[in-house]
Parts: sequence; structure tokens; C-alpha cells
Amino acid sequence: MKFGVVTFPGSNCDHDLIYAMRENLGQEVVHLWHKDHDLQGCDFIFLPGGFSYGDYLRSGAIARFSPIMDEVIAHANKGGYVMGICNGFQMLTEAGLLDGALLHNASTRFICKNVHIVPASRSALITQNLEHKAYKVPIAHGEGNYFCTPDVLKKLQDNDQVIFRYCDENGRITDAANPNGSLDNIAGVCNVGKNVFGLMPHPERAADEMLANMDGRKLLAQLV
Amino acid sequence: MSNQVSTPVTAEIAAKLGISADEFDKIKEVLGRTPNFTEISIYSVMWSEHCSYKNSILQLKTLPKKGERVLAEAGEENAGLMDIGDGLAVAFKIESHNHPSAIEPYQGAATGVGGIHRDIFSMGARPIAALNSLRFGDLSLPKTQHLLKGVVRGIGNYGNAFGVPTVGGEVFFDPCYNINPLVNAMSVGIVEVGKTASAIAEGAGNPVFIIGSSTGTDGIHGATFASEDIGEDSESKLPSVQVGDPFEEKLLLEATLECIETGALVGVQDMGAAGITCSTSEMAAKGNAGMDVDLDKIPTRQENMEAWEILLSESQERMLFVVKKGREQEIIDICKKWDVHCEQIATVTDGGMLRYFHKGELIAEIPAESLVLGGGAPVYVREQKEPAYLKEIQKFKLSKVPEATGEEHLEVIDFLLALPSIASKRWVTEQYDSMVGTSNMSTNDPSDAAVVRIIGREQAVVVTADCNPRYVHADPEQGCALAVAEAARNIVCSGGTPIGVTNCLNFGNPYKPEVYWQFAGAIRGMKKACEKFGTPVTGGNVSFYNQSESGGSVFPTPTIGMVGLIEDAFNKKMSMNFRKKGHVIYQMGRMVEDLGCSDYLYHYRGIKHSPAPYLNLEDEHKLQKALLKLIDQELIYSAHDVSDGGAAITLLESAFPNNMGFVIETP
Amino acid sequence: MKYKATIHIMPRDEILDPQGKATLLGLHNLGLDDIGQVRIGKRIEVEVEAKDKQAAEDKVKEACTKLLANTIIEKFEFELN
Amino acid sequence: MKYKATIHIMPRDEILDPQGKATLLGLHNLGLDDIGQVRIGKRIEVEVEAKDKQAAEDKVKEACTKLLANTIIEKFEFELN
Repeated sequence: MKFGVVTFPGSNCDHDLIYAMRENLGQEVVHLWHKDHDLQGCDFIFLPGGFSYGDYLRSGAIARFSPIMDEVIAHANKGGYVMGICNGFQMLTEAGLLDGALLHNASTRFICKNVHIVPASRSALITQNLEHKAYKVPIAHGEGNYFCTPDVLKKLQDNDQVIFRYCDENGRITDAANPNGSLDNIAGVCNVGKNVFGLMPHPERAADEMLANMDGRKLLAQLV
Repeated sequence: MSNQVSTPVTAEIAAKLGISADEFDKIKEVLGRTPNFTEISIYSVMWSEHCSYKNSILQLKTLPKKGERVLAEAGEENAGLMDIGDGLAVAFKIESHNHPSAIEPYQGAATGVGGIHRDIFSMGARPIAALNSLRFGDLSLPKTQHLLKGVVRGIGNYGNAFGVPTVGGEVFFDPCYNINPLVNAMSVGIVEVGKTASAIAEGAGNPVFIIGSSTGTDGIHGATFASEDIGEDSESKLPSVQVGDPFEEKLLLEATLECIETGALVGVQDMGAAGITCSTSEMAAKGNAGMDVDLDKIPTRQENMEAWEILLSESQERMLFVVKKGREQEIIDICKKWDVHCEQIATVTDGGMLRYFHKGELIAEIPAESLVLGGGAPVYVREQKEPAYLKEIQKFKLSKVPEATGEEHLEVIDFLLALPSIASKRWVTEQYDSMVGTSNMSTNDPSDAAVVRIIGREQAVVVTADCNPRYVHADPEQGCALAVAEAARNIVCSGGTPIGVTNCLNFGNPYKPEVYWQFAGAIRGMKKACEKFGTPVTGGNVSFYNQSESGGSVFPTPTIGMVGLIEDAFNKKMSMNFRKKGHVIYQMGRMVEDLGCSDYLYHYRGIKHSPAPYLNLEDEHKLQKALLKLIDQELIYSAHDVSDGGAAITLLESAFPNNMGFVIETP
Repeated sequence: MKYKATIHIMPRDEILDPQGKATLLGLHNLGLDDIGQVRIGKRIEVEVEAKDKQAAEDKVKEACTKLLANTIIEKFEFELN
Repeated sequence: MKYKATIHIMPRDEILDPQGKATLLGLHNLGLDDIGQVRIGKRIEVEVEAKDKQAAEDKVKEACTKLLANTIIEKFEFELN
């Protein structure tokens, strides 16, 4: 699998993701530029975390119209793999590739800390072979409060499209473990075709021995 | 000279701009004529305390600045630069944004973060860590809560969007800061030796470009504003607050580093206080060159701005590049790639004369050297006088302090733990992204100082910012030495070896002899401690005129930013948390019966005056070297420095992270 | 011809408004208990170059639907003068 | 009596509006080049309980100056009906 990580103006987790996939997981990774129209033959496209366009207007709203997004959308619609992490997840909802929207955190404050998430979907590449337990993965966002209308929520649950939910360290899904007010403790979803994923927590920040937390590497390893 | 600016300037006008009668005479002597309004405005910002350091430079010069790792000594460049081996260098600096934050906390703090990062990347270094040292008044006051919320949100939103992790710092509360909070921001960056940029303009004919945001009227007289007392009327100084754009700064960072990489740049400087005036004059003076500057070429955000408004504007996210003639297009293309505005506004000339043109007219002509620190800027010696409160301190008797009875001990500990300066700062730190860059090794393994690995290397830099202002108030010399000692101790407890210091000196009005006595004393303490620990001072910032409500001044606050190094970070990093039941706890260092300036005395017993705590620099240095040996031989599991709140709080802080307990018997 | 458009964007009624809720709490903390039902949206002022009013309206509408508003969670209206 | 207030908060004219600047860049990326001078602020809708219109106005004014607007860098106006 050839991976591509897109840099938008304001992305700041692109290098972290490239490092995790290349150094920690030994994968071939290409650095893509938002102004280009060429995915350089990548099979799997990452939209990284950060503050594209300063997160102005709405997180990911402006980046969604970068030239490369036409190719990313076409790639996804052809069944190609696309994953948005944090800001990347927001872009995918703005682009309509994923359902719902990421609103301001319930506390209206930016939150950066370790949280626990538990895999849900049995049919999505990133979760289907994961052990059903709590994984400690950090979050860092101001607009991570997942929202969708009740009918869309039902569709997500019926189609096994919820990939992760916030939980406590024992894997129990509780209100206390929900850091930002997300509906149904949702931390990440995928599309109907199970080829486009969105995740608010940052697995690339928990993938290196030097940082004393490797749970994120287990998640990213599912994509290899 | 055009008529609009040639109206003669009187001593009264000069005085209103902060220029004394003697300074006005000196200007007339330098120019050989009376300056016009634009020229006096330029002198007023360049000779303000903030830019010229006129009341502090003689003291600062006594600090140790040599060292075999030092690549850029204090005052030479935008930030200090030290060699960390294998072709890499670390750039670091700390600066204050106290006065703007007192008026508009969000933007004041945000622009402080933006400014300090620009000092680092204008050296060609990529910032990898940020810290901030914050001081507020009584937390029960609504005004303090308003300032705290605004400052923390401003630092968070700017730093998080810019993409540099905020890894450490301090938050301290005392009523002396009720109307004048202190916001000190520190940045640490990495650059390959030989790939740095210098803040210099040379080579007649070389084009000079302004890069980044367009220029508006925000922040006019930001420099002189910082050289005035904050009072109730400060609110009226509205246009003096600058607004920051972290998105523009991120583009500016990438464009600047890429431009420096090409080798097509002669010099780079960021635009901080006094904007275009300061950068053009300092760069020209450093290269013994002149500059012809055309203000009409400068992109402005508002129509028909006055010449002096353009010159003094402190709009954020702007840089000045001196480009090698013929290689302009490389720079223009890189800026275009990153959607960063880039315009040629000047040309370097021989002869050291700055000439500013506006609407085709020569509106100011000033020798660059006459404006700058180390050149013609005035240098003063101020009167010193011991403050009266020292007598109160000498009256203190330890024996007169009521003994805490057995039952009272738990109550005292609960009381201390709940003090805002000691209690957990999670409410603040969780608003900062401390993990971007995947290099903060202290996230899941907490340590006294932040350990930040260098990607692709086994090394890590260890960074901290420390100062207990109560100690410095009680005894400036001892108190400042204690601040340096504590910073060094925090680094050593994390497994690092201290290598260099930057300082942010927050004091009251230098024209008050008591304040200047505090300032000179603190410098003496810093000098002897830095010499003892072998940590040269590579630069920093002085912020005077920090007032308290009563018209006095805030506690003298010389914040010490210190950088250390671990060669083998994975194996030799040390953390502060207890790990396993059964481990034995040792206390290192001599036990001295001493409650001086403790939180227990000050808050619990309400004894506001007591001597600074005990310090023997020789013992302290030996202790730190011994601790580093223990860590090197991997004989200990954790190390934590005893500071605010004493041993009881230190033990609890070590127990909390892994939900551990402890048993100790006192003699 | 240059027109000035004022665009009003509000969260759709059924949508959660965390900022509105937190601001309401803030007002009550200040003792302003007679204020309720706080909803927070955006007000955007733009200048539009167009040959006539109708063309200007179309351009503003396009800007809103494409970028300025997320029509899944927001509703918008605008005035032109 | 229950009143509905619509509050308009905009950055002061001379103050830099980074959000407006970035959004303008976004609009131009979309090819909407005839739109310029984007300024972005907040629109807040609240309900106010007060004995008469004047009392309602005073309450909204107090809410704006104390919390809703940062009067140092923002200006506000409101309508009541």
C-alpha cells in the first residue's frame, strides 16, 4: 500500500503522520501539496491534523476547496482509501464524504489530553481485527463535538459505520469519558463504502517508543 | 522635506513622546538641525526603554555570556544560539508582553507568542517547543479571572494553530499583580550550524523586502506604551493593541525557512516593537550600512496612513529580508508558493544613512547608528536605595512562628495544596497542544522540566522557566540566584545537563531608586549563579514599569528560562513520579531549619515579611552533579525537586501520577 | 457596480449550539438571569462587484452555499444594498 | 414581557480581521473573484424578560458590554422586537 499525506496551509501534524507511517511502520509515504492535482499513484490518502487556513470560518471549511481535494474526492468515490485525522476528519464532513459535522466542544475550550477509545465497527479496515479493549490515544481539538441528525445516527449504527467511541480505561462507554459532548460518544466514523475514515484522536501521537505510549501504532498498523 | 512633516518640533512635543530635554539636544546635535515630527517619532520608539535598554544595559553587560557552546552572544542576534554537537545548534529566548495583555489579554498574550517564535525562526531555526511564565493577581477577583481566561485562551489558540507544542512554564498568583499581569513567552528552536541567518543589512544595492501581513495602525507606539505606567487611563490607549494571525505566522515560518535555505538572503529580522523603524535601523546599523526606504511600496491595510504611522506600526506577522541582488525571483516564488505577501520596499546603501521617502518626498534622514543600542542610544546609570520593607524582614524571628500541632499538619497540607500557585494547573495546560511534533517525552512520563526529543537524533533538549518572585522581593541577590538554582535543579531532576540561560526581567519603574536596587541585586545573584552552574546568559528581555495597584511595583520577577541537554534521551531521561510499591525514598541535600518566604508562612500564617530561603551555591552545584551521576548509573527510578510548598507537596506531586502513596517518618 | 451584502448565518434550529449554551451559563453567572435562549451564529459583510443587483445576489448566494455556510447544520439569509 | 433581541458584533474597523482575510482567500480559491472586503463577526439571538422595552434594552446592553462583546476590539449594535 502506497500512502500519501496532504499538506494544506496551516496543517501542522503532517510531518508527525509521515514520521509515524514511515519510521514507526516502515511504509512508503509520499508528501502531497494541496495546490497540486496529482495523487502520485497513492492507494491511501491521509488528510492530517492541524489548523488548515487557521481553522477560520469553520474547521476544514476552506481547505475543502484546495485543488487537490477534487482528486481526493474522485479517489474516494472510486473506492480508494482516504482517512482524515482531526482537522482532516472535519474536512471530510465539509466535503460530504462523511456524514455529520464537528461542532465546538461542549466546554467551548480547546482540549489536549490522553483519552481512551474503544473500537466499534466489525467491518471497517481500521477496526475489524482490533482487540475489543480501550486504547489510550491523545486528542487535541477545539471543534471535535461530533453531531448528526437522529436518522443519520441510526444509519451509522445500522451500517456498522461508527469506528471508535470514547470510553474509560476499562472500555466502558460513559458520559464522563466523553471529552467534548460528541453524540453517542462517537470519536470516528466511516462511510457506507467503508473506504473513507474520520477520527478525531491522533494515533500518530502514540506510535513511538520514545513517547511511552504505543496504542496509536496498533491502530495505524491495521491500515498496512 | 515635504511641508507636512517639516513643522519644527519643540521640546514639549518631544517630551510628550517620551524624549527628555537632554535627549532632544543630543538628537539635534546628531542631525545638525531640529528633527521633524517623523524623525522625533522614530527616535521616541528607538530610544524607548523597550528598544534601547537605556536603563538596564550597563547592568546586563556584567552577566556571563561566554562559553564554548555559545555561537551567538547576548545582543548579537535576534535570539541566543548554542552548539549542541553533531552540527546542530539550539536557539532560544524569552520575552514579555505584559502591558498589551493588561489591556486586551487574548490578543496581548497571543501576539507575545507570535513575536517570540519569530525571533527564533528569523535565525533560521525551526521552533520545537514553547513555554510561558504567567503571573496574575488574586484569583478571587473577577478582573483576574477575566485576565487569566483571556491570556490562556490567547496563548492556546495562537500556539496551537501555529503548531509548536507548549511544553512547560509556570502560573503564579499574588495580589501585587492585580492590575499588571506578567506574560512571559519562551521559544526554543533547532538549526544546523552554518545554516543560520543573521539580522544584518549590507552590500549597497541589495534589495530589501517586507514579507507577510500588510501594515495597519495597530500597535502604534507599542514600544513607548510599554515604557509607561499602566493606570486606570490605560484603557484609552486603544489602538496600541496588536491583533495576531497564527495562520499567517505558520505560512511566514515555512516561507522564511525555505528562503533562508536557498542562501539568497543577506539578512533576516522579524518586526517586533517599533516595526519597520526598528528592523530597518538595527539591520543597517549592524552592517554599517544605510537604507533608502520607500513607504509607498509598503502594503497597507488602511488607506492614507501617515508616514509615522507606517513607520511605527506594530502589525504582526511581518519580516524584513535583505536579498542578494539578482536572486530576488527565488524569494518571490517561495512566498507565492506559501501565499505570503512579499514586496520590495528598500535598497541597501553605503554610508550608514537611513532615508525614508513618502509620496515621493524625503521625510526622514537619520544615521542608523545613532538610533540603536550599542550605538547612539543613551545609556544611563540609575540611583539605588534600599527599600524600607527590608527592616520588616530583619525583624522576623523563626521562634515566634506558632508551632503547627499534630492535628494541624493535615489541615496545613490541604490548605497548601489548594493554593492556586500550587494546585494542579490542568485547567490551563489542557488548553495548550503539548504533543504536536510528537517530541514531548514528558507527556506520558512527567518530569520537573520538559524533555523534548530532537527527531532523528538520540538527544533531547530539556527546558524550563522558573522564578519565585517572593524570594526576589525578600532578597533580590539571593532570590535570583535561587531562581537560577531551581531552573538548573529542574533540568537535572529530568536527567539533563544545564547549558544556557535566557532571562525576562520584569521590574517596576527604574527611576525609583528602590526598584533599581532590586534590579541591580537580581543581576548580581544571576551572575554568580550562572557562573557557578556554567550556564552563560545568551540574551532575553527587560520589562520595566510593571506597577501594582497601590502605585508601587509588582514583585521583582526575573524569570529564568533555562535549556539543558540529554545525550541519550531514551535511556537517561528521568521522571518525577513514584513507580512501584516498596521503592525507598531518599532526600538529597542538607536539611536546614528554614521557613523563609515559604507558602506556609506567607499564606497560612499570614507572615508577609520573612528572609529569602537558605542557599549555598557550592553545595547546590555538588548536589546536582551527584544526582546526574546517580541518573547516569541508572540507580534511581525518579527524582523531584523540593520547591513551592516544601517536602510535603513534593511527595504528593510524585505520588499523584500513578495513584501511589508513601510512608515517611520525620526525625 | 459595487454592492455591500450582509449575510446572517445561524445554526439550524434542531442543531446543538454549544457556544450558545456556554454563553447562557456565562450570562447567568453574571446575574443576568432574565436572558435566555442564546443562539450564536455569524454575521459576514462583503463587497460584491456585479453588473446589476440580480447578478450580485447570485454571486452572494453561490458564496454562501459553496463556502460561507455549511447548509447541513446552518441556515443563511442576506441583504444587499 | 418577553422580547427577542438580535445582536450584531463586528471587529472594529481599524482592527485586523484574520478570519475575514483567510475566508477571502478561500473565496478566491473558488474562483469567486468579484467578492472582496470580507469582515466576519457574530450574530447573537437572545430572549429577554423585562417589564418594558427600555428595561429590555438596558439588559441587552449590559449583557453586551459585560460578556458578549469585547469592546476593546469589537463594536456592537442590536435590534429589539
